Amino acid sequence: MTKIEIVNGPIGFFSNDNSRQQDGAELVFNGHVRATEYGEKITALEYEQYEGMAKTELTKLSEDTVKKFFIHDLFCKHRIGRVDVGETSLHVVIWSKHRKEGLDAMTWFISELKKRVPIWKWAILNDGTRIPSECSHE
Amino acid sequence: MTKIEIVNGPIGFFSNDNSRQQDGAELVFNGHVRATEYGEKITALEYEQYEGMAKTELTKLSEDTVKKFFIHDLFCKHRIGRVDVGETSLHVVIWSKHRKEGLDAMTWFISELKKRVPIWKWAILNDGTRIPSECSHE
Amino acid sequence: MIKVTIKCFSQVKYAFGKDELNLELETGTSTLELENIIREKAKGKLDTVSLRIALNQKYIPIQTELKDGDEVAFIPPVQGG
Amino acid sequence: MIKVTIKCFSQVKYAFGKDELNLELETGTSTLELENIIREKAKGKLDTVSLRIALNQKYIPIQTELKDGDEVAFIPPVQGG
Repeated sequence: MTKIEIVNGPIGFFSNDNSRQQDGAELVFNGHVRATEYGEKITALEYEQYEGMAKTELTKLSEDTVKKFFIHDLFCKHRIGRVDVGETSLHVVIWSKHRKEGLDAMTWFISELKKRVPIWKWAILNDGTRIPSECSHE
Repeated sequence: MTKIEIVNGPIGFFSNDNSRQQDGAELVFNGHVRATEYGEKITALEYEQYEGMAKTELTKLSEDTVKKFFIHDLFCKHRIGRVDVGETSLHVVIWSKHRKEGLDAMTWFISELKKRVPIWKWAILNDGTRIPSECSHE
Repeated sequence: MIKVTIKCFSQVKYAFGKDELNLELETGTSTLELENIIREKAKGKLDTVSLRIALNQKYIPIQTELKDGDEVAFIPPVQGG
Repeated sequence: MIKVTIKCFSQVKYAFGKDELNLELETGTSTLELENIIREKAKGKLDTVSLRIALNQKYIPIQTELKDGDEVAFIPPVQGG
């Protein structure tokens, strides 16, 4: 199963779940905004999305990931709008029987997200300037 | 930095931290007890440790991991005693600049933990029997 | 003639200072021809930016003839996460 | 003669039904000789179990002569996580 949310405002984490009988591995990734973007000091990032398409692509990607790696569930929240340094911009939870498929799925999911989901970062510099954050995939 | 705890009773998760300026990636692994152990239905596992040595080995392993993968912090809690199906037996948090080193570090850390930290599982079957859980590393 | 809407994001938005462009084009204009028009309009600001094309909110792998009412986006390298 | 304490875990504990064994051994007994003694005492119950040796709470890679007061554990495959 997949759950996808694109949220404007702080991310509420998916809640704990001790009721699962067959999922031995719960893997969580939280992406946080760092104080430097391409060598430049920033105070925040502003995430911009292609409304509609971002949600569609993220949903499709999640479903692809669940099928490709035989994991049970993938939940993902991506924040848009202003995200201050230190705060969480991306929250992904993967449930699987064993850890290996969860780790592989997480690696692939985030790497694909950074290739195909139409979301962009604007750097907000210390002087208040707002510019598209250079560059792309890591 | 590393923090290691071996706890007898439910694991309290390490708390959120939005104050970090340079850690873009927070990776969390929670190992949960599954309802089947080697094909046998169980109601719980009971984790046994070699008191003293388990803590020493886990601490050494955490420090090895931080050095080997250039991650910033590794926090780990391992539960011992009875852990019911669904509950968390292992909680690991890794903070790193980028996700890649965090994912690699998590993969290695758990795999080594399952080789060298003297902790064992006893399966508690539906009829109350308590037997050493067969087998070893995945 | 056909009318198309161009959604602008990131460096495309920065180049034009607009969220959206509305253009009238010759019937039969392709997505690739539109990309050239857009790059020209940007007066060099998009020369170093690689762009993928989304037509009606879907990536398209090859050039396609545009139709009246189409929504087009020239997608700079994405940066989610 | 020397006295050593053997800590028992998992399948070793199950085989002996005890947390700990206290043995008197000939001076000069090695860890490997002690392993053989233990395997024999287990009457076949440990024949299929691979055991690593921890001497005074540290894994040791090669056999070592035991000293009076040593704490020894024969470590079955570990299962943390």
